[in-house]
Amino acid sequence: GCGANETTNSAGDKTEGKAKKVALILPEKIGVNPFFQQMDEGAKKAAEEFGFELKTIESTDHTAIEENLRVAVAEGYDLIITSSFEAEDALKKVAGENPDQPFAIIDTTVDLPNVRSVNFREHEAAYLLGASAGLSTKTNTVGMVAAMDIPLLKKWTVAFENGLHSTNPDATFLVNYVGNFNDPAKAKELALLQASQGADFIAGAAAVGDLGVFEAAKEKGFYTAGQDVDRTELDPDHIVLSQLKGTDAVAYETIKAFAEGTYEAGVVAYGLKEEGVGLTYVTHESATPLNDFVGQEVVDQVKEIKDQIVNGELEVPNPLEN
Amino acid sequence: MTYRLEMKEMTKMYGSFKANDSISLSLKAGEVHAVVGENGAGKTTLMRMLYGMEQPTSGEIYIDGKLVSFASPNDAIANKIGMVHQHFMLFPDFTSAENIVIGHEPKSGMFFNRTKAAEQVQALGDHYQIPVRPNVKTAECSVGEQQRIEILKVLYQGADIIILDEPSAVLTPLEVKGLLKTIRQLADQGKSIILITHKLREVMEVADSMTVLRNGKVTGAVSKKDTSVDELAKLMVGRELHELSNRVQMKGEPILELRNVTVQEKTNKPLLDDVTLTVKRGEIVGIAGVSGNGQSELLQAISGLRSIQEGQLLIYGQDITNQSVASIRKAGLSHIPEDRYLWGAAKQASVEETALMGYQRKPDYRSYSFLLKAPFRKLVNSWIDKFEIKTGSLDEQAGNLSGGNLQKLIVARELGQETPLLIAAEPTRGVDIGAMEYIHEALLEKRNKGEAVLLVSSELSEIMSLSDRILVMYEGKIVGEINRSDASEEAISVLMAGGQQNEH
Amino acid sequence: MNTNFIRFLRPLFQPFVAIMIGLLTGAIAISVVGEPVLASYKEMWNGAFGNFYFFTSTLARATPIMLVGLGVALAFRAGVFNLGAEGQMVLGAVSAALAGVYLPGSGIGKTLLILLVGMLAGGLWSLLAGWLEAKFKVQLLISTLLLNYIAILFASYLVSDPFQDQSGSAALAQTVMLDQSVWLPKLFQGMSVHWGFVIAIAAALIMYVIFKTTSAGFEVKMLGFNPFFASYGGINKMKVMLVSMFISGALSGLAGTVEVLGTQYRFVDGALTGPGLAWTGLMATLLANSHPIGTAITSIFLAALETGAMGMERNTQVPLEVSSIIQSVLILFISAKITLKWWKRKKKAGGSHGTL
Amino acid sequence: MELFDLTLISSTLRMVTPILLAALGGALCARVGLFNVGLEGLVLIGAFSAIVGNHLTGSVFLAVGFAAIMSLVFSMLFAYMTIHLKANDIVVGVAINFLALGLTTFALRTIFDVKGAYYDKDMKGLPKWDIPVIENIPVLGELLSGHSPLVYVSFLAAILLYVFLYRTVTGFRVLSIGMNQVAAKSIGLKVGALQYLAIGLCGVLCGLAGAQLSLGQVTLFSEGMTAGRGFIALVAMMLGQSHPIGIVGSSLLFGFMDAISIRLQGFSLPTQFTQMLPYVITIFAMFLLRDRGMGSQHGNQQSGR
Ligand SMILES: Nc1ncnc2c1ncn2[C@@H]1O[C@H](COP(=O)(O)OP(=O)(O)OP(=O)(O)O)[C@@H](O)[C@H]1O
Ligand SMILES: Nc1ncnc2c1ncn2[C@@H]1O[C@H](COP(=O)(O)OP(=O)(O)OP(=O)(O)O)[C@@H](O)[C@H]1O
Ligand SMILES: [Mg+2]
Ligand SMILES: [Mg+2]
Repeated sequence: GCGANETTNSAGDKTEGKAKKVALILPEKIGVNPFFQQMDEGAKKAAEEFGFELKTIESTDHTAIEENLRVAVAEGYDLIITSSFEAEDALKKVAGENPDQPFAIIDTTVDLPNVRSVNFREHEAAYLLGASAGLSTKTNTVGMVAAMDIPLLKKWTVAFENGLHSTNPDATFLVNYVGNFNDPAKAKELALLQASQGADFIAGAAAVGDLGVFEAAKEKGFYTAGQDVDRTELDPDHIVLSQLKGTDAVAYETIKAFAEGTYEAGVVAYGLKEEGVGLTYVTHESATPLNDFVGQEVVDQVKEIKDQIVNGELEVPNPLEN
Repeated sequence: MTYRLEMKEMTKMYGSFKANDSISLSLKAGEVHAVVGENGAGKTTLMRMLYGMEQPTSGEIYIDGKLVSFASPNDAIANKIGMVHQHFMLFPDFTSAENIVIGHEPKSGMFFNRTKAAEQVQALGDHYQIPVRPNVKTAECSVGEQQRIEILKVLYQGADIIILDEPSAVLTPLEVKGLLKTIRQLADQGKSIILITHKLREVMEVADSMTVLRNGKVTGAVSKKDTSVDELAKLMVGRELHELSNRVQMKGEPILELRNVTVQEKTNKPLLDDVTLTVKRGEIVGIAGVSGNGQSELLQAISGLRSIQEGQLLIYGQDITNQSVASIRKAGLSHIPEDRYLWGAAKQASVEETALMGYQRKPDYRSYSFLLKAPFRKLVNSWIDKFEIKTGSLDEQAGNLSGGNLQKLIVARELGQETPLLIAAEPTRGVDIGAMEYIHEALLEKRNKGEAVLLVSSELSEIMSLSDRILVMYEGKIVGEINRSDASEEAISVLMAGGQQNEH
Repeated sequence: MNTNFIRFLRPLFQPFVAIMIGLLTGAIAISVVGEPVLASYKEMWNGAFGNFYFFTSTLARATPIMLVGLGVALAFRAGVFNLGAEGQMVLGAVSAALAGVYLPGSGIGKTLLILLVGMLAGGLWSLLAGWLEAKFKVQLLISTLLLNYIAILFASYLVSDPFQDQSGSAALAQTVMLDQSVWLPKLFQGMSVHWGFVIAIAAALIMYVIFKTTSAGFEVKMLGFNPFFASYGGINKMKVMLVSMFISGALSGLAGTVEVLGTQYRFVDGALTGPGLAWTGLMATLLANSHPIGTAITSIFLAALETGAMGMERNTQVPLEVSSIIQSVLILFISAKITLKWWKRKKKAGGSHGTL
Repeated sequence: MELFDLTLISSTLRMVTPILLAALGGALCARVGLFNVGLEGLVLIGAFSAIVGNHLTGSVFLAVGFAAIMSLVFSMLFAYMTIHLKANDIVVGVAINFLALGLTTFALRTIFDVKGAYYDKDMKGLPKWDIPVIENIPVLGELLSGHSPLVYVSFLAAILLYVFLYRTVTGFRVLSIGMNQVAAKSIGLKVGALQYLAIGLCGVLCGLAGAQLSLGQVTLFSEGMTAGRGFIALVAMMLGQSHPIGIVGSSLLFGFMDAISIRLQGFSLPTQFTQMLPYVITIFAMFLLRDRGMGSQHGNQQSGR
């Protein structure tokens, strides 16, 4: 019998664990997706501020999500946050089986009494982006490079097109799909193609592929826009707008609510009104000056549209809901 | 005088099996030394050790009195040893010249000077009087030419000691003559040659001295002047050889009939051209011919491995034209194939599995699609006893059997089918004289039972000693038929070379 | 030394050394990120086999790998290289899901019907490649690889347009969820392993028995060893090849189907291709030399590496990437033929290699 | 929308370069009897190393060299495992793919402290070369001039590989190994060394392919940015029957069809169907080529028996 005398401090660890534990279970690797990266940052910030212990768990693949949720339940986390459509099924199962465990899911709805669903109305922001494009284009041709032709992305492509045609009914809209989320080289080719077809504004909605679109813009001199965070600083001469999505804020708010005891189940949606989504210059300031291609006049016009949406005069349909 | 090569007490173990048991052998410059022995005696194993392809378990090799050890063929080649493998080591898509010079290519800078290679090969061939066509792909060469390419390759590499493992087994009589002449010439020019063969007549014709192996041991080391074919045979098999049994004469109805069979690929020249023949009960019909004149195609057509464009095939009057192999076998055919490694076996399969081919659906060995191993093993073991097949166990890989033993296994398998008709293609190729006797006896026995055998062999003596009738093929046609009583080597040879049939 | 003892140990030596080398390399990777090596490996072990729950998760994960592996193994045995497991699996899964949604009935009878549909779809897709080879000499090795892309895109189309789940957020390309009555039941309450695992094990055993004892197994094997020998012996080369391809694809289709019926309860676009199940199954087969029981074992081993890596990711600061590095290094060395001879040869100065 | 325009061709040339380079590398491996499914991983290593090299040295050409060296190192791992340790080539290839993905992601974090993608707007990619005379020819100039040097290198590599295999002594010996390895050993060729050489060259080519991807087509690195190009290269290699000129043809065919399929997206067909086009056409091409070259036996020999 040796070494039996040095186990005291590990017991100390356990008793010290009074701090509440939050698990953030991401449905995929943080990898190429700024969406999850921000969420992680927001959660970290909140955890620090409110003295929580935070564990971020990335899932290697689809089947790992459920596994991770179950383990998190078993390991006694006080709040388990997950995200996105991919986690829907898994959460339904796990949350259903553990009715006393509080959960939150960001970016989709799971209708259970112990789940707080936090949604975005990205289509509102996409609509604004499309409207700006319609007002700014000189060639009357506007493009978008999207990741994949899947239903989810209609929130971006269809809403963008609607916005575009609301301000510029005659504009030609080009859309091309990369076929995956991780191919900037192909995204760039698609942008070059659209530029050769006359587009002077090409929005990126291709996850990491957007970087390829930006490069094409720099090379061919057309204008472009990014997603989720303010991308204009990357190349203010060509990246003239960014469609914003506050996943960090939402993750932060969710943990904050839990800390302050205002957490409750049900659906919370963040749109333009709640400032969960937005567009640079229109809803949020940007560190980079406004590019002349867009111009203050356009921004002002789009601000009006935004106000209409916020006060309910104008309803932007969710492309997934019909 | 020192020996050019001495092998002392060479032993090779495969697991607990002793393939070579302290074998010693020596060889002088300009000498032809034959290594003979029955199948599985260990000849090939000994040579593989000499060529660095196998590491001896114990024993020493001396070259010009110097102790050497070979980790790979590289070392053997560096010591001027060359080997012509029985299964040729050629690159089918390369030309003859490329195959010969590979490893020591003539260069211009870093580039391969193919023109020079062709010239060198031409010159080398002229020098040793071994003709090859330098610019023809080896895939398009006859077996004889392929072998000449192999020999030239070894010479090109500068070998002084040349190992030939059963070089004559696949050659036509004419080619054999050429080969023996070449061997003699090479020896006269100072090369030392080790010749492995089962053909004792060849040994007596060309070798100066011989070593006889049996069961991995040396049973005799003699020189030509002190021995005879009979003595060699006795040393090899350890007993006297018998005469073939008598032939029972019978009048039989036809078992196999071919009517105007033509085999043709696309619009090329027909491979089989309007062939008509009959094989009756109680007879062995021999097909003679220089290889490549349609014998292979004939056998493949009969056994269902090749489709027939015109004509009709009948077994016992039942039309089997273009039927599947399985149904033709069912109609009464068994088949000893000409190439045992290509058609007759699978190297990775076990001995038992190799033997099972063709029996797997027979009711005696199968019930409800499960194989009945016990009765089948009994059968295989009986073959092993009868033909003295040397194998470690039934689970041994077929590829590990010596060539001759695998052949015996295949022969036993096909005879075991007890079908009214047997096609036997080169049934004794690479088989020792003892086993050859068994196989010949078995074929005769089959005939005497009132069954039929269609025999194809490039060995004229085999054809002449076994056949009741001899058909000669030339360019896909049957150009002549000779009865047993009228057969002579000259008459057949003339037909084989495309000459006209004389009156007899 | 006792030779019997050595003979007994010899087959264990190779995997042992391989695992040691793999773990050693992993240890280096873990140390590089400054984590405790032993503790990290303990978490890895726990993640795979730590308790009953993790053990069953490993088995659940091994299920599709095993079925794909067996499918590939069967094709290998017949001498054809079926690289199309992924497409066959996806097509099987999507067909099964659609059958589950649109065919009438419920309960065990329907479950069996769905299993059949999934196998049929995978089998027919695989048969297509076999037929292209047999009839038109279109090389199977390439065509199966290409058919994967086509199958995956086609399945993606089906579930993102005509058969998409329109309920809920309707954002994912997926079919609607199957009725609970057709689900493959879990083997243990609250554990992820389901009846699909039993099916997979049964498939492995059946395949073992078929190859060991039946004439059909014999014929497939001989065709794989030497097609000339097979046709000489009266085996219908074309038929055996096509049947093998069909069953091979059916097993892959079954892999997709049990994932649908036992784990996801619907077809989700990308859920089967994301984890690289098909490649893992292929590896399981190759590591086991196409032996059915061996494939079952290597499948569990490979699944354990994955669940173990997940456990390590959850419970240590070792980043996910490091666990995938450890995984790949382990696989690399498991596949190596490290033999005693190799060991000895290393010791011998100027040791040689390259004999025949 | 126009289906055919000038950008179609120049876009095809750019897009096809990494595939062509990797396929040539794969062909070298095939010629020494090894089926290298690790192309994807090797290209990824190249793509990442090119960015690292550029970051460290500030010189694109040194960066390309660095990419070639790093892929070479990993190809040596493939060689050592398959030649010395006799590991199954496919298993090793798949493991290398996993390893490359893990390592590059890991190194992205440790070297650049970013997740997902590394992008530096000040980083300079490969220059576009204007070819003196051709540049001024109206249509041809637009098509053939103004690409990254590696585009020209890839086609040059195909020609050089042709010369290497069919004109040099070493190439001749390399060919012999793929044709009959047992025979090659029996005449004392240094089979192992030649295999190392071929695999090493494959590594270099894959490194160049990666560099073209991360410094030629775009100037950034993102996780898994090869996006299946290694597997397409494998198909191109097989369709081109491991012959350099055949591979140029099959790569161009695939690249061209891919470019067409992008342009078809505008029409009413579902995207998934337009994306199938290159694969369907490739199968069709195989059908037309069926009587040539390596028959189905080749596939048999490569199976994992
Ligand atoms: N790799 C091996 N493993 C096990 N046994 C082997 C191996 N190679 C050969 N043998 C056995 O060694 C014995 C000698 O074989 P070898 O090939 O030397 O015979 P051989 O004299 O050449 O016979 P043949 O005249 O038939 O060619 C045979 O019984 C054979 O089965
Ligand atoms: N390609 C091969 N692969 C593996 N083993 C082989 C191969 N060829 C021959 N062998 C084995 O090597 C030994 C010697 O065979 P070799 O090729 O010299 O023919 P052989 O035994 O002389 O046969 P034959 O009777 O046809 O002349 C045998 O044990 C045989 O099984
Ligand atoms: Mg022999
Ligand atoms: Mg022999």
